[in-house]
Amino acid sequence: MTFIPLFFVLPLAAAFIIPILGKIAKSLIWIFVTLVSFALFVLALYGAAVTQEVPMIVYQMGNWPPPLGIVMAFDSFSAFMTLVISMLVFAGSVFSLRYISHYTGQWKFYTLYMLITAGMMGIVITGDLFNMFVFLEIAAISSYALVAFGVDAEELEASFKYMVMGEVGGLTFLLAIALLYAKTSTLNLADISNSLQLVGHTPFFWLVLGMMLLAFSIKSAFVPFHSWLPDAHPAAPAPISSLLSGIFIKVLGMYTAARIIFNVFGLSRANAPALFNVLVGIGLLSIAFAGVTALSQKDYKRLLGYSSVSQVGYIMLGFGIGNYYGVAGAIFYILAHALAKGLLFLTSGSVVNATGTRDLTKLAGLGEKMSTTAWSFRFGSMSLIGLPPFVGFFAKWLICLGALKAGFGWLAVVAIALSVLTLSYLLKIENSVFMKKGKTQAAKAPFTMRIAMVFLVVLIIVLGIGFQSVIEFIVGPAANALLRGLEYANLVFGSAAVGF
Amino acid sequence: MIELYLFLVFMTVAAFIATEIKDLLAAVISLGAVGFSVAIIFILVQAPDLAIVQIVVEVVTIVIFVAVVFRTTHVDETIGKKLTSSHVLSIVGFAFFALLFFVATVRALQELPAFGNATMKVASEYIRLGLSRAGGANLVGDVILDFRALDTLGEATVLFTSVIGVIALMRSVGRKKLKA
Amino acid sequence: MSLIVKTVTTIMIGFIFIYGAYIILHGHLTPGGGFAGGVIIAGAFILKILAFGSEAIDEKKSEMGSSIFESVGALLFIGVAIAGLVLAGTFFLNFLPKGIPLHLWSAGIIPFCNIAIGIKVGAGLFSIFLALAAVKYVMTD
Amino acid sequence: MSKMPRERVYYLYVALTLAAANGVVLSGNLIFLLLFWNVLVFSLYGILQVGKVYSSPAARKAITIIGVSDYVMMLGIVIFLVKTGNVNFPLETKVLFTDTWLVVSYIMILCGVLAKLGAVPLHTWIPESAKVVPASTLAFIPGSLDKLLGFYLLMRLSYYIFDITTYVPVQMILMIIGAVTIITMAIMALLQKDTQRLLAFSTVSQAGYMVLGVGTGIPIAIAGALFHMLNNVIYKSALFLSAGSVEYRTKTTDMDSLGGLGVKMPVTFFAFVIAALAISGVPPLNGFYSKWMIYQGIIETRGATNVWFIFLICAMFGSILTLAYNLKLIHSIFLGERPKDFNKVREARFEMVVPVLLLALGCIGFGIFAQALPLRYLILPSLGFELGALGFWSPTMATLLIIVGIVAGIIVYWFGTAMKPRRTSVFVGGEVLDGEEARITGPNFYSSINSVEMLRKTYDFGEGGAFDFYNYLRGAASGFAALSRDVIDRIITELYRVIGRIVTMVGNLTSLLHTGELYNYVGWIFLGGIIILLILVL
Amino acid sequence: MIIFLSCIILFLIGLYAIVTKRNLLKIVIGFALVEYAINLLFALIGFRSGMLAPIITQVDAPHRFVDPIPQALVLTAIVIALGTTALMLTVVLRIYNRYKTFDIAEIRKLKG
Repeated sequence: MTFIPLFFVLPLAAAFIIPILGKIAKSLIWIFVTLVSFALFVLALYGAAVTQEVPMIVYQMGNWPPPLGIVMAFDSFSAFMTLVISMLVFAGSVFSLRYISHYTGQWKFYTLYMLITAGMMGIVITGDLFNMFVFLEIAAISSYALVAFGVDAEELEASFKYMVMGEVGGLTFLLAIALLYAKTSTLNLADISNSLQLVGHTPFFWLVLGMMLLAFSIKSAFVPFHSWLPDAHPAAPAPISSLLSGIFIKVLGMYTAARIIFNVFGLSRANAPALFNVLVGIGLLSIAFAGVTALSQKDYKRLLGYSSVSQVGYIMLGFGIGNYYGVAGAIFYILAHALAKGLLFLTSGSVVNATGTRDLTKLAGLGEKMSTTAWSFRFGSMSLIGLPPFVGFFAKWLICLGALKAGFGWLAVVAIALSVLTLSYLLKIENSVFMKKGKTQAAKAPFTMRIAMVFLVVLIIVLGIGFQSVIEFIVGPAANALLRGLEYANLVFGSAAVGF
Repeated sequence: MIELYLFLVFMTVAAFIATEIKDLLAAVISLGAVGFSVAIIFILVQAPDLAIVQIVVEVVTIVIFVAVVFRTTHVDETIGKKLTSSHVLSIVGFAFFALLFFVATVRALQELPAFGNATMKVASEYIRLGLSRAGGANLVGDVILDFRALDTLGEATVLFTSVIGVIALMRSVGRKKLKA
Repeated sequence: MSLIVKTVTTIMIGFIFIYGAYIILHGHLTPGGGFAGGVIIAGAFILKILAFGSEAIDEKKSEMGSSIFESVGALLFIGVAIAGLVLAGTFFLNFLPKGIPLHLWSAGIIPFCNIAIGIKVGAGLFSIFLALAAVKYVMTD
Repeated sequence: MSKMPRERVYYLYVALTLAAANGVVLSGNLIFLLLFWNVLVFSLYGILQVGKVYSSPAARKAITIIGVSDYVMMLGIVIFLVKTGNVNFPLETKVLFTDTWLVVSYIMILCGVLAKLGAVPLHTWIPESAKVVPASTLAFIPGSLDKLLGFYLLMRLSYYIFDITTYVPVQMILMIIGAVTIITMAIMALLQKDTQRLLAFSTVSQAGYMVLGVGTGIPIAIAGALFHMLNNVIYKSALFLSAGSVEYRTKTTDMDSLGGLGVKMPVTFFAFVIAALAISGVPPLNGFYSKWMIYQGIIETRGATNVWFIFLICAMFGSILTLAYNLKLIHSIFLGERPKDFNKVREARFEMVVPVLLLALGCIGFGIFAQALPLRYLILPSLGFELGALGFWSPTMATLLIIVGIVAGIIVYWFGTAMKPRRTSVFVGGEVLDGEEARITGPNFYSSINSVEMLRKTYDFGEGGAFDFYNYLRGAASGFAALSRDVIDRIITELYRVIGRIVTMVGNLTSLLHTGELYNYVGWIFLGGIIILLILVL
Repeated sequence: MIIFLSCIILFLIGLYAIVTKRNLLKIVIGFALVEYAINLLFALIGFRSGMLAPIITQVDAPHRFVDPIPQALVLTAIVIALGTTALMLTVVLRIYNRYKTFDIAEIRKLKG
């Protein structure tokens, strides 16, 4: 199974090559990056296919067996995440050709782009706690730099605030790792999981979990940890906003939190109801608070940023419900929101590229002039709101189903009622940018941008129509991988070569 | 281990000075003092590798800090300015958090093995296998470059990332002028 | 800076450089390693800039050189890892013969990794410093 | 079609309709069926919107009638679900009418079916839309597709889910509806002055045969009804399309102004005549055969009911009326004096003629080889039961005889002067009148019916909308609307406005919380940290 | 345990600087303190009384070493801290360049 390390080796090697390439042949960089992203996409598809047959692939770095060396534990959940990451990375890299040509220092952009990709890929496939931290920092540091890539005052400010809060999160995570190491004397996730079973639910256990939860909540921007996101995501160049909102916060916050809560700490609604109620509470608070705040925004991208905060609430809600449908719904929602929000940020990039502004009060009447962008926006927002044939609907539907099965009928009702907020703030953009009559000067979006947007639109529609296969082959196994709980450790040790 | 306590106290005091002093250069030097005392503590707890790295990194960090201070301002003008009510509120919130966190840690730390009694579950394997299987006499080197080499790749990448980031952010102009 | 500083720096740079190289090469035997050595080597360059001012070096060329060196160092490191994959089947496999314990020629790939990291870190830190030293251009816009 | 506005949207809706229709037929469960059924409502609405003239009111009428009956149907399905706990189609045992609620649920579901089929009293949307939409739309939706779907569900409902043969009152309801539909709609058709509208009423009238046939509960009649539906699709399409061809060339559907086109458009004429004869049930065409089967079925019900002969008379009389209005159509469009404007009319375009001709040939083929082809390969296999006897009719034999008769007739005709309208000068008061003015147009054929007092009143009522439940419904609805507009609506509007304002206000407030001050943001983080620590650790 | 707690105290001092200080440079210093605290905690965790630094000098001697893993981790953590600090200082420098102040209360173009 030698393809596993390729997930981060490919983008890393690309990142190391680009600075050299940037001095030799600048025009090749984009093609190179796009090829690498596409290769990642193919690789992720292959990985998803492989995990249909094997529940877990363990790759031992340097041939050291699990507790000794760093292992890559690639299960269905990892496969799912790599798939979503590579989709957005590919779309973003295609999109960026014409968008980033307005910036100076393009090779730096692409280097950082590959580094952030490598970091995210590393997080989702690693089976080692400290290694997870290292990859998390790679992704985080490149995102700090990318947010400030335009080096304007606002961008630097956003980047600094983001950096402060992100690092508070990262360092809290590191402290938690230190404490955990002191107790268990191992760093392998599976081994930690085994050791923690002997510890039991003591104050130490809860402190470490609480610190990790704090860290991941900051990374995934739940209310009240969200305040950096509406600054940082709009400040970044559009392909990066798309990547950050689409998948970055979920990889750094959601994936890690879910993995650690379910598989390492072995918690479920049955044995830790308080924790899961906290997750549900955080989810609801995020949905309502950020959704309401988004209504009063006047900036295209900032509104979308608040919308992201609101939408991740649904994901947390799904995890907090904690039964199969809830978790599967949350995972499906990761996919749905990644595609929809990625697409919406790309449309914002297209609009900014054409008009030079993202102030909703200044934009008008672009629906006719930029029809691809407008329709992409419409499809993306329909999916985000949760209209039937698109992915978003099925994700919300699964979450509501989970809530009903878990006996929280009111939760399902509230979750659906709160999508009214989504509808209203997205209509605000639709009305002011695309529907309203106006004379904003704009040209059609360039070809590569349209390709990227159409790619995501097609995914939204196709995956929505084929939702049954998506649930059966991708989302369902991923949910099962999480709900497997402590079986994770046995699988890791079982799949690894014993002895050396 | 009286010297350990001594340096811990010294470090804490230096840290407090670094946060409170008005002269930024002095604050940076106090930070250096913390860093060097950390390096000395590393030596005391039998970690010479760390001490070396800590010292050289400390030097570079301080140089960078000083470079920034020289290019901007020496004085922390914000000290003594009146705090806004929201700032006071967040400080109170932090104080409450710190108290809670401290209490929680005190309770949690009691479950850890006491100082000087590390469990060494995986580490004993490393010590047993280090020389024969990895080959390096410096076990820390074995760990970072053989057993956990991926971490080192990641660490090198982090540095690479921040170098690219620094270069990217030091561009004087971010955007090209739009063609009218 | 005064003449004394300049003279001492000129003499010291070579020693610092050699010391860094020593730390890198003996990383698997004694404390230190690629990282510490790399920082020391970068320190040699930084010292030169500090003593002579940033006019003493050709900034454009140094920046280009250091960033290429950094990439090359990183690629070397990842190359060692990939060599393990290609030659022996596992990423980061310590595939070289281990040699005689406690001698310079031992520990398989570890010295090579150290060298790669040393190049990378030295060049990287130097480029950070260069970028920060170039701040005077930035500040005047 | 190409001149129609919003042509692209039209095809979108057509595709959607087809998809949903397939969904209806393929779903194995009442709930899914209902889902697709409702999609059809919307696609129908969309299609009717794309009209010749301003067609929104007609579309609105259609969606109201069908929509309301769909809700009734939905309620019926819910009752069915509650009572039986099962909504899947191939029920192991058929549901018997053991419970009043089951009868209610059957009738409620029937409402939806009848609205689709266009049976009295839920038919009014069809003639209404006939005024405004193109002929091809009419041929496609109310003419064939809706018949098909309605009949499909009627069959499913009556013989696969329920078994109406076990409960005579339901059978009677169906048969009465069928008979009434046949007669009343045929009379209405008789009095129309517009080809499309006439054909639309005719469509509704034909639906009556199907309902009647299904209602008998006799296998041969059911097979006949199914066959009739198939035939109806063929000849009604032919009629609508040839009427459409005529309209394409003459730009009018008013029978008063048409006439004498038989010479100019011979192929269309031929096809139209064949289809018209088929629909009137003239042997040996297909319409005859299916009606014949239905008659036989009605006769066989004599054991069960005492009034079977009434239905038989209705059916036969309906057949006669059909012939009558078709003669009127043929005369007014293709025979008689040709208005001068139409002297330059040519045969319709090739691609319009071919399908019509094919459909006409289908009428003949399905008629002559009724037993050999459609019954054997289409109807009986799909019903899945054996017919006892196929009646006393051998279509092939009859055809031969009729052909002999026709040949004889043609020979007679050939020597006569029937080919051209006889022209004689018309003298009124000594002046020669222009032929144009003295022309006898088709619509006046049956105007004598109008002079029968009772019938005329009925007709007037009918034209005035007295049978149109939609009007009553709309009256009630508008009364309720007035009430709700003044009271309920205002309350809701105010509520909506207040809630909207509150949400916006809260949004502005929360937005103000984001002051841009870093220490506040970090403070929030620690606030969250406090909550987490409090809940988890302590 | 008191030794471990001293690290926690240093950690909290760092956080205190991040929350209460309005000067950007002080915030960065706060981060540096937090990083020191964690590195120190790691190193202290791995200590075993009376044992030696994990460097083998004789092949056959009994191996009585302190835990090498935390040291390896701290090496990585130090470098990561260096990277973050360098980037953060760059941003601070550029912010000073744009806003001409270090006061975080005045750096608030983004709000709402």
